[in-house]
This record gives sequence, structure tokens and C-alpha cells, in this order.
Amino acid sequence: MSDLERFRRETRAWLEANCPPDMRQPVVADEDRCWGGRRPTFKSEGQRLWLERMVARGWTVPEWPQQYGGGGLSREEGRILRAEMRRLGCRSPLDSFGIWMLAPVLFKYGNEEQRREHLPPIARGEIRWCQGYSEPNSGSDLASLATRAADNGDHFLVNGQKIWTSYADKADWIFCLVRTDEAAPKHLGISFILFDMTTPGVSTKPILLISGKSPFCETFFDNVRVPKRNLVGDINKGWEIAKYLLAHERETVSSVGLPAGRPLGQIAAETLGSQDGVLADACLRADIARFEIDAIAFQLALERSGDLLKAGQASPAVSSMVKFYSAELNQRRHELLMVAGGSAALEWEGERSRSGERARNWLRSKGNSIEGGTNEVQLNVIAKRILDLPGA
Amino acid sequence: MSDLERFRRETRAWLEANCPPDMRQPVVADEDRCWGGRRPTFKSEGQRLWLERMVARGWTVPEWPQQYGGGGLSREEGRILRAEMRRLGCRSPLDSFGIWMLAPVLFKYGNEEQRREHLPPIARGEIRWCQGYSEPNSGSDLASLATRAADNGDHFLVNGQKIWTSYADKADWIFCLVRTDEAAPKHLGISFILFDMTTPGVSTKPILLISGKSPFCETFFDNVRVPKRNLVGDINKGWEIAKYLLAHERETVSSVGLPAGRPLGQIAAETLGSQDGVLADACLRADIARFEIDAIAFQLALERSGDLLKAGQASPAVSSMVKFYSAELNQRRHELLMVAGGSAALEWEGERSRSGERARNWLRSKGNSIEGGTNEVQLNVIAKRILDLPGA
Amino acid sequence: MALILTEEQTMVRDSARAFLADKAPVAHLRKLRDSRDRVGFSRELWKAFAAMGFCGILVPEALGGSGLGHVEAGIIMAEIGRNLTPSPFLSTALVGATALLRDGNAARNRELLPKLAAGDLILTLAVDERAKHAPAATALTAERSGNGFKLTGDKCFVVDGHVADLFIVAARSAGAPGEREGVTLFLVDARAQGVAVERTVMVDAHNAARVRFDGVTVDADAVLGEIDRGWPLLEAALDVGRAALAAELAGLGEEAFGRTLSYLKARKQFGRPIGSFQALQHRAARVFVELEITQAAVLKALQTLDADFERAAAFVAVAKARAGTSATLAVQEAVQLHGGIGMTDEFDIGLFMKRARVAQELFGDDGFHADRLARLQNY
Amino acid sequence: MALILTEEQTMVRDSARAFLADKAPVAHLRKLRDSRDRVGFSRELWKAFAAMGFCGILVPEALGGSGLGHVEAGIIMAEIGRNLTPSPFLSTALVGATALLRDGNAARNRELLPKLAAGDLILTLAVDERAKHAPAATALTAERSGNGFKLTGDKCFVVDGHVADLFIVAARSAGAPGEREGVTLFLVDARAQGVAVERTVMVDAHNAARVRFDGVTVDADAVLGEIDRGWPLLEAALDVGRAALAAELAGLGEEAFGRTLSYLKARKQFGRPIGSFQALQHRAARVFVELEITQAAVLKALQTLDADFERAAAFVAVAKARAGTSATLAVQEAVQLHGGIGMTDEFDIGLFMKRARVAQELFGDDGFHADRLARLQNY
Repeated sequence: MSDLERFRRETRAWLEANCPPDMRQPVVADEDRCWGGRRPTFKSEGQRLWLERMVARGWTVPEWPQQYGGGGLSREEGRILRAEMRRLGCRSPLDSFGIWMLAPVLFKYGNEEQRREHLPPIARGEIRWCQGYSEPNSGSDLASLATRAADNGDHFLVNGQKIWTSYADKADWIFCLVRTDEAAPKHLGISFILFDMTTPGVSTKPILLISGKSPFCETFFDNVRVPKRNLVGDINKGWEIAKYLLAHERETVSSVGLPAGRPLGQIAAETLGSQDGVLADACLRADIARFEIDAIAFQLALERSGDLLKAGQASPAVSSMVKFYSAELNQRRHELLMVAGGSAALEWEGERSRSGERARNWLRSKGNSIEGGTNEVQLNVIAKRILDLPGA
Repeated sequence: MSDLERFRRETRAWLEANCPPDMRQPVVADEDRCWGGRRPTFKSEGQRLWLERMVARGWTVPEWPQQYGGGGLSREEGRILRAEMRRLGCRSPLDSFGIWMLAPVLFKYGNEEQRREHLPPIARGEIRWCQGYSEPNSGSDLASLATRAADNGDHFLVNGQKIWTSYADKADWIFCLVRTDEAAPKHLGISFILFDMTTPGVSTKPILLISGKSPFCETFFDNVRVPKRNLVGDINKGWEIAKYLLAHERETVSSVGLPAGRPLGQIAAETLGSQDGVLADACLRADIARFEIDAIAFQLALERSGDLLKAGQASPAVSSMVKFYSAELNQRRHELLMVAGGSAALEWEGERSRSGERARNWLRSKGNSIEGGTNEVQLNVIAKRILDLPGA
Repeated sequence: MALILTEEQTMVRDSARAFLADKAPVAHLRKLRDSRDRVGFSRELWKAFAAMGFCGILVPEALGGSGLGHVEAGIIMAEIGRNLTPSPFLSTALVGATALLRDGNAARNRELLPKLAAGDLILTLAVDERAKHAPAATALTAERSGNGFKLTGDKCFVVDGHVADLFIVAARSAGAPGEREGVTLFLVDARAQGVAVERTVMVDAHNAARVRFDGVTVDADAVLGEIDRGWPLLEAALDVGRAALAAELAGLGEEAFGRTLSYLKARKQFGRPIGSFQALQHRAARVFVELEITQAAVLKALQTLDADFERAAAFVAVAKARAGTSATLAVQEAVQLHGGIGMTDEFDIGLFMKRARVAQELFGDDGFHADRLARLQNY
Repeated sequence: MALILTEEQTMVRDSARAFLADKAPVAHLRKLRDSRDRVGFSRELWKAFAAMGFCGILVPEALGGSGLGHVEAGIIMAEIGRNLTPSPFLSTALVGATALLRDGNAARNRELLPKLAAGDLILTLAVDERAKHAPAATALTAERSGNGFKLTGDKCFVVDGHVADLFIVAARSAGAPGEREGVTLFLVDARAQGVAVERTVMVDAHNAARVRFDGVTVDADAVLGEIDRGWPLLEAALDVGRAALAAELAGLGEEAFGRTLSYLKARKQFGRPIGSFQALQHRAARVFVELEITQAAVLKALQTLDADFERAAAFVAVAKARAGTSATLAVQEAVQLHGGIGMTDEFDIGLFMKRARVAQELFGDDGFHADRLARLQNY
């Protein structure tokens, strides 16, 4: 038996023994996710145990080196672990912007001290991070950001405001783009810094969305003192990190893909009924089938882009394409669900509609084409970077 | 009885007595139209007679003054005449770019001598005109035209090339935009001139379209001498005339509207069949009904824009809106007809398909969004002139 | 008839516009929603509607109404659409009043219509029984019982059903669900024995209810229209409601677009107004064209209801379908072009999206009306 | 299996690409069309296809073929799509060969397949009887007659029917039109008594025919597949054809888009390349995304035909529908963005639009395959 085969067998046995039963159920609501942090909330004892056990093996970040809290697995072993987790239906033990976004930056741009300070608590789910990028006047034009970090000797003095900071009200630390040179052209005066959200002068205010949820905050900085050792990379070179992270974010957002599950036509049949096994509303049936065609094709395109990547043939800016189309598809999907659901889908409260779940998800989907770079920005990227069309 | 009532009765009686029976049949093919000219082609004796009789009364241009060959009718009388012609199904006795396009220019910008020289032959269908606007390198950017008219004492010497000249090979005269000042900014060096197509140095070459028809030509000018009295309006002020005429052309193109006739769904039922009175292909049926909704609404919008015009409440640039949407609708209509027609609609020759009529009309419709100003240009006009959105 | 407003209609529009912008702007809806008001609209505003002559807009002057037509009703609906004003105007003044007026029972109308015009009676049509509008599918049974009928079944999506005084209930007195024959309309008191009302809080903070009729007995004179042949009256009331919703959607779409246009001119990114970007200009131009065309379709439907009611069905179908799709386009582009701010509850544009969705669904969405037009056109 | 080409497949693509661009570019089609060639393709080219191993691409090496799979067949179709090359590759090498191979009559295949692989036999499926593809509607009758059958009825849109040596005819031997049971496939000699062929000149200058079968008698051994149970074999042959057409459309769409992109970069108006206008950039980006996604769907369908033929139907439906709609979008935008020149016959882009329309229609358009997917997904 090969080493990898043995690894697979041992992993399977360990997962079967250690993954609590309720952690093998699909994630349905946002509350089913575990985000860790200084004040973690666990929905169940199983969720707490699952995080603890995975942390102990370094398997929240299986391929990170062990000195940073990782599992030290090889790429092949990592793939096997993920496959075995999928097989058993194991949930991710830890969702984390620290793992998804900050860690790649620290590995690429951080210094050894920063890695040793921040990566292990991220791996263990002890520190929850948020991302300070957008500002009220800097949306698609992110580089025009105005939050200022003034040089104050051994520290920066940060003043300004961020917006769309995911879960800032629940985060322990923030990684943040700030302007450190106001005289330079806009892309050349930006730096990337880290600081504790409990630092005096930091405050947050959740933003209520049209869906009635508040996953984002406004975040305010009023004379926040940030030690200079918390600067990542070179001063005024933060835009390079930002771009790296944006491309990375597009991939993260997009790799989520579409929710698996039953074809839309079968869901629609619940409200609309069928005749001879055919959905009763012919007009909607056609729209749904056309959607399913595009959704299946898109899933295949995702699969193909992964295979191209492995083969070293990945097309550039593929993440823009994926992000753009997945937003369009998800919005079409929710529009169709609303049409299929009729008046029942329009309820906003009460048990019958599970507190207006369908309507809220529909409204939530409208953000897909805005957050993490609007669809317009993605189309610009495709036109310029893939199609090589000239600037205006 | 009022004068108008009497006019209506007399007109009705005259039309019934004088409009030949075959001139009361709907126009089916392009060949059914009468364009006049020095070498007119009449499809039937009825067509010749009908033109002759209408010319005698000045009713090819009923509201023009009589001294220019018109009927001298009032606006109300003109409306009554058109209504009575519609009632009886009378064809237009004469189709003419002279009437539709040049005459408005001469009335507004021409001098009396030019009106007296050109309008009566236009009214009588004796001279057929074409329009020299576009050039190979000046499409949407018409003002960049390069055909040059050099000042040569008592005449201009014209050199250059026009394209998309409708029926230039059959026209007797051309009205033409030329550059008379190469040093001036592009809009300020253009003039509007007229000349005979038999002038030495003029040649034409029909353009074969994807539909297999050739309604347009390339037109070449090689040292063509044009007397200066054929300049309309002021020298170098031709762009104003051009703009006036383009707006007018949009209206002419668009006022054609959609072909009347049976709903598309009934045409589709011929190839697809019905079940219980419902079109057999549910998917296509839905697409067709959605098209019909938009088509009916658009006809109503046309009607409304006419009523707004009469009431002095017309919105500016309405012609761009109409041209844009009628092109989209007509293209959708032909796409649906092709889907409904299936393989039978794909034939290109032979009796069965009337020489590929459906396919040729489909291909022809692709020009709707290009000719007379592309849809992109119309959207620019709407954005700037109606919505008042800022320039780049 | 010219497809434009007459001078008198323009005056109605101007006065409705000023009145609603003053008394019931979007903030009015927001306040009702945020206070979780149990009525969901302002009874005070409804009395003001009465004073303006809105409640009795279709009611003859002799019965205390304004004696105006559907065009005028549509004008008010368009302004309601612009302001997202919640009120029983649709359910009571238009759909309910139409059923009474076209039923034409003089004694009953002398009793009810003056009250309705005075804003003292809320009346609504209870037609749908499942999530998608399908009046012919009516299954709620009307069994003969003594001198009258006994009604048993459930209705949903009953507009203003939570506060209605009277229901007009579509019931199946003969035939099978799916058939037009065999439908009868009944006027039922909301306080009658066996009527149970459950308010449904909707996404748009407007109001509807589920209503259960559990062996509710009514007299024979509770019938509106003809027994077993209630279909034409039902369709008449629905078509007035559909045209009115089309007008509301048209007004809503225009307002959402107008706000978007202002934002495009004001918001700057990359050092220039985002409205200077050609891709956004073309999208804005498309939305504008769609809304303009819808205006004509809506006015035609309203005019035809006034001039030639029996021939209005096709125009109503066109208007409702067009208004639904073009308002949907307008609110989708509105949210997208506003970017993040458009996703916030604090900003009004999302409320337009929510109301557009409900109005699109109510009394048949664009798919329903496309099917209807296809049938009317014989394919 | 990874959704990318293997090294060997990449080599097949490179060689097919070089070969077709050299021997049969768009000018080749144009020349055949303009000379009103009665065959409509080049027999010389077809022999060259045979020499390249294309004709026998699916035929086992033992029978003179290349013994390759559907992915390789699709690779060739994509290059055919790029060059608009007319040939009997689809009808004969793919659809026809599949019917013979899956029928599996060893003696017959030993006789026919080597000829087919050598480019000496043209074989086509005659299935449709009306303007829209509907194989289950097969009505052409197969009556028992002596030892065999007598075929009576008309077929239309028979690809390469005007020059076929043999027809595979879908006939109704039992049941009623609309049923899958009762369909039988027959191999019929084009020169048989009672066969009348009428070439139909198509918009895309490719080739099809109407074929009348007027009491054509065939032996019992003319049957392909099972009597009355020919449906699975018919669908198998069609699905190979559909996936191949999807590949052709994908190649065609990419080529049309590539030409458009070049034009956007080269054509100047208002002093700058028209490709610098953001509205056009966004439209180009959308076309690009649609075509990229289609590539994946097409490759999956072809791979599944190779790896798990019986489970390929849904992927084939997705691929054919997607390829049809995305190629249609690509050619429509191509003509529009080329402006006037795109409308001229002299310029090639219109030929892409014409071929896309025919390939979209053949063996079921996107509506047909959407319906098919819906049935496969049980709604």
C-alpha cells in the first residue's frame, strides 16, 4: 500500500471517529458556520468539539507548515483530506477571512515576525479578522481611498472611515488599506496595515441590508494608534497587495459556485404543480430549463478552469469571468424562485415562510454583482486583460 | 355639410373611380413599389396610371404648394386624403427620397431657384434622388467624411467615394455631403451639394448584401464638376443640414413601424401545429407572446408620440428611441419567424420558399440596427440629449 | 382618442402628485413599517383620500363619488407608485367598487357606495387560493344551503384582507376547478361566523391576508353578478385592478429610474460622474426606452376601460405584462447602479424593488398575461 | 477525467486546424457556393479527409478507421466550424457511422465501414418529416411486405441527402406518431426503386435534401437495431450528431468572435478604435464569457459520449442548447459590431451567421433541448 493510500485510510478512520454527527449535516443557514474569534459562538457542542479536534491536528489549515499551526500536509495529502471530508459530508471546522485572505498576504508579503505572530492564532480560530478596503467614496475606484495613516514616530495615527467591512462588529483584528502619502499619485500612496479592533478610537456600526440582515458594517477610525511593526510589506506599496488580494477574493467568492441540490424545476413544481410529470406553467418551465442549461454549463466551466489551472493553461483573469457569471446566474436563480413561489415567496415573517427566507435570499442575491468588485468592474477587467481591448 | 366633409366625399369618390384595382393590393415585395425617375419601371399598367393620375392632382405631395407640383391641400385635407387612401387600401403612388429627404431640406435651407428647379420634377416622379452621406471610413462618425469638393472657380471639383448609397445605380441625381474646407474642424468644413448622376466622373457599384439583394451601392466621384449654384445653404454649413436630415431620416425609417398582419403565433402555428387551439411548442409560444406584448406596446408608443407631437409635448430625440426599438423588435420578430419556420425557413431558393423569402427577410432585418445610424448611436443620443448624462 | 392626458386629467395628475408627495412620500411607508403598524396604512390618510375624492373616484356623483374614469384612477395609482404609498385604494376604490358598480344592485349600492366613497368601508376581492394567480382554479365551495349558500375554503394573498369590512369571494358553485363556468361571487361580512383572517406581513410592507371560510352561510342576496356565471364580473373587477397595478408599476419604475439617473450624475468614481461611462449610459437609455413604451401601453389600457370596457382585456394584459417587466428592469438596474448603497435598508431604492415584485405578482405576472394574450390572439 | 484536451487530442487539434485552414478555409465554401456547385462540397477534399483519417474517425482500426473517440470527432467539427467547411463529415463519419457501429452487424460493417473510412461511401440519417426536429413524430410507414418491409413517406432536411449512397431511414413500424415505441431504422439504397431525392439549397450553402419514399421495398436485413425498438439507436446516432454540431457551433462562435475582436481593435471612428468604447467592451466581454462556458459544456458532452455513452443525453442537451445560443449571440454581435460591412455578402461574417442558424436548427434547437433537459430532470 502506498503512503498516500495509507494516509487516506487513516484519515477516513479518524474523520469517522472524530467528526460529530451534526457536523456532517449540510450548512443551511449562516448561523451554521463557525467563525471562531476571542468570543466564539458555537451553535452546538459538536461544533465546538469539531473545531477543537481539527485545530489539534492543524487541519483547519492542513497544508500550512506546522510551525504556523498548520497540518504540514503535502498537496496530495491535502487533496485526499478534502475528498474524504466531502465523502463524509464534513463541514468546514472554521470559516475565516484570516485563512482565506490575510494568510496568503502574510505568506507572500509579510515578514517572519508577522507570520509567527498572526498565523497560529488564525489557524486555531482564536483571532477573527475583517477586511478594511472600501470607503463611502471609494467603491469601484478603490485606489481613491482617503483613510489616512499619518507617520507619528513609532506608530501611525489612523483617521477615516471604512464601509462594507464584513462582520467588523464581530472581528478581533482588521487588515486595512490606508493612505500614507497624500502627495503621491493615488496608487502610490497606499499601505497595508494590521491592527486590533479593541484599539482606542475604533468603532463599528452594522449596516442593515434590504434583506433585513447585517453582515456588513461601517467602521470608523478616530486617532487610532497603530505600531509601525504592523505595516505589511513596504510603505506606500500597499496597492500591489490590494490587487493581489482582490484577485484572490474574486476566486474565493466565485469558487463558492451555485448551491447544489434539486433542479429548480422540481422546486417550482411544489407551488405550481405538474401535469403528466411536466411543470404546469409552460412559460416558466422554459425559463427554468434555460437557466439549468446555463447553470450546468457554468459548473462544468468551473471544473474546467480548475483543470486548466492544474495543467498550467489557466487563462488570465478567469476569476473575473467566474465572479461575473456566478453573480448573474445566482440572481437569475433567485428571480426564478420568486416567480415560481408566487405570493408565498413574498411573505416576510412567520413560520410558514421560515421568516421570509425565500424573499430575503432573493434580495441578498442582488449584492452578488456588487460586492467584491461590481460586475461592471469584472467586465472591464475581461475587456482589458483578456480581450486586450484598448483604453478609452 | 362642412367643407371638409365635402372634401372627404369627393376624395373618396375620386379614389374609388381612379385608383386601379391592383393598386389597392398590399405591397408585398420591394418590386411592388414605384420609384419613378428618368427610366421608370412600372410593374403594371395600373401602377403607371396611378402615378399619372395622382401627379395630375399634385397628390404625390398633397400638402406642397401647387407652384412646386403639390396639391396645395391644408393639413386637415391632407389627413383626410391619407385616411381615405388607407380606407381603400391604396398604395403610395410614388416612393421617393426626393420627397422624403431632399424636399424638407430645400424647403428649409434651399433658395427659391433651387426649389423651382428641383421640387416639381420630384413631385412628378420624373427625377429619382439618392443620398450621398456615408463613406467607407465614416460610418457612425459621419462628420469625418473625406469626399472633397475643391473650389474651382464657377464649380466644385468633387473627388471621393460614398458607400451605402441607396439605389444609386437607379438614381438620376444625388444630394451629397462633401468637405469644402480641410483646415477647419471636421464639423465646420462640410457642405451640402446636388448633382446629376450622369455628370462625367460619377460611377456606381451595387453592393451585394447577405440577403442576396443589392439595395445599396458604392458611389465613386472622379473629378466631378458641380456648378456652384448647386450648393444648398451656406458653404461649410452643411453639417447643420446633415443633422436635420439625419433626425428626419430616423423618423422616416422608424415611422414605417412593424408590418401589420396576423399575430406571429398564428403564423407559427402553420409549421408547428396547435393542440386545443394552443401553439404546440410551449417554449416558443411564450417567446412569441412576449414579443407580441412588446410589439403592441410599441405601436401604442408610436401612436402616443404622434399625439404628443400634435399637442406640442413631444419629447426631444424621440426619433432615436423609435428607431432603436423598432430595429430591435423587427429583429426579434424575424428571429422568432426563423425559429417557428424551422428547416423550411432555411431554404434559399425554389418556389416552395418563394426564393428563400423568410431567410432573406431575416438577414435583411439585421441591417435595421445599422443603417440610418446604428443602435449604438441612437443609445448615445438618448443618453446625452434626453437623459442629459455627462460626456466622458 | 389621443393617447395623451386631457387638460382635466393633467390637473388631476398635478393635484394627486402634490398631495401624495406631501402627505405620503416613501418616508410614510417606512414609518409604518418600522413601527410595525398593525394596520399597515394610515386611516387618517385614507380619510384624506376620501376628502380628495379618491376613494369614490369611480363612484357616480349621485352616490357621493367623483364619477371619474379609469384614466384618472390610473393617474392616482401612478403617483401611489412613485411614493410607494400603502392604502386600500386598489382593493376598495377600484377592484371592490368595480364589482359593486358592474353588479349594479341599486339598493345595495345606495347603501355601500356612499360609505365607500367616504372612506368608511374597506372592501376587497378574495380570489386566489394558491401561490400563483389563477382565478379559474377557484375551488372554494359554495354549497346551496337553505335560502342561501355555505362557503368553505381558503383564500390567500387577499389585499388588505386583514382590515377589510367586506370580502367579495370568488367561489365554486358548479363545475370543476379550471372551468370558468360555475364561479359565483359573494359579498361576505368579515365579521360573519366562520371567517378567520390571518394577516400576512409582506416583503413590501404592504398588506394582505389569508382568509379561511369555514362553512360561512350567506343569503341568496349576497350574490354579486349571476349565480354560476360570475366569471365576467370577476374578470371585470380583476382587469380594473390589473390596469391599475400597471399604472402603479409604471409610476414606480419611472421614479426608481429618475432616482438612478440623479445618482449617475452625482456619484463620482475614477474622477468623473459614473453616468459618463458609456456602458452605463447605454443601459440607462434602454431602461428609459422600455419605460416610455410602457407608458403608452398603460394609458391605452386605461382609456379602453373607459371607452370600450368589453374590448379592454388584450390591452390590459399587454399593460400589466409590460409594466411588470419594465418596472422590474428599472428596479434591478437601480439597485445595481447604486452599488452598495442600493443594498442598504436605509436607502429607499430597495423598497421600490420590493414593491415592484409584489405588484408584478398580484393579479397575474407577465407570464400569466403573456399566456392570456396568446389565447386572445388564438394561438 | 480532466475537462481539458489530452496531449494526443491537442495534437489532433493542431493537425486538423492546420489542415482545414489550408485546404478548406471560408473561401472554399464561398467558391463552391458562387459556382453553384451541384454537390456543394469538394469530393477531392473528402478524399483528403479520408487520407487524414477523418472519415473513419470513429471506425475501428481493424475496419480501416482511426479508432478515435468523440472528443477527437468534436475537435475536427470545431475546426470545420471555424472554417465553415462543407463536407459529409457530420452525416457520414459521425451520425451514419454511429448507427452502423452501434447496430453492430459484423458482416454488414465489414462491408460498409472500410468504404466509409476510405471516403467512398456517403451515408445519412433521414429522420425529420416536418420543419421542426421531432424524431418521435416519425410517421413514414414501414409495412410488412413479404420477407421485408415497404416504406412510404417523406423526409426533409436530410443532411447531404442529395448525394448520399445510403439512407438510414427512421420509420413507423408500429404505434402512432409521437410514440417512441414502434420506430424502426432501415438502411435504404439511394438508387432503390421509389426513392426520389430533391436537393434543397440552404441559406448556409450547405447541403440537404427532401427525400420521398414511395413504396420502397427493403429486405428484413435492412433493419438497423431492433424492429419497433429502433429508438435507442436513433437517439444514439442523433446524440453523436448533436454533440458534434455543438462542437461545430462552438468553433464557429469563437472564430466569429475572434474576427469581431480584431475589427474592434482596428476600426477607428471618432478618432479612436471602436473597441475602446466601454459599451462595446462590455458586450464583447459578455460574448467571450458565454463562449468560454460553452467550451466546457461541449467538451463534457463529448467526453461523456466516450466514457459513459448511456449517461450522455443530459450533457448533450446542455451542450447543443448552449452552443446554439452562444454562437447565435456571437454572430449577431459580430454582424452588428462590424456595422455596414458586416451586412455585405463580400465580407465573410454573414456566412457565419447563416451557418450558425442552420446548425442551431439541425437535430433540435435550444428550445428542443431545453425541453429535453427538463424531462430528464423530471419537471
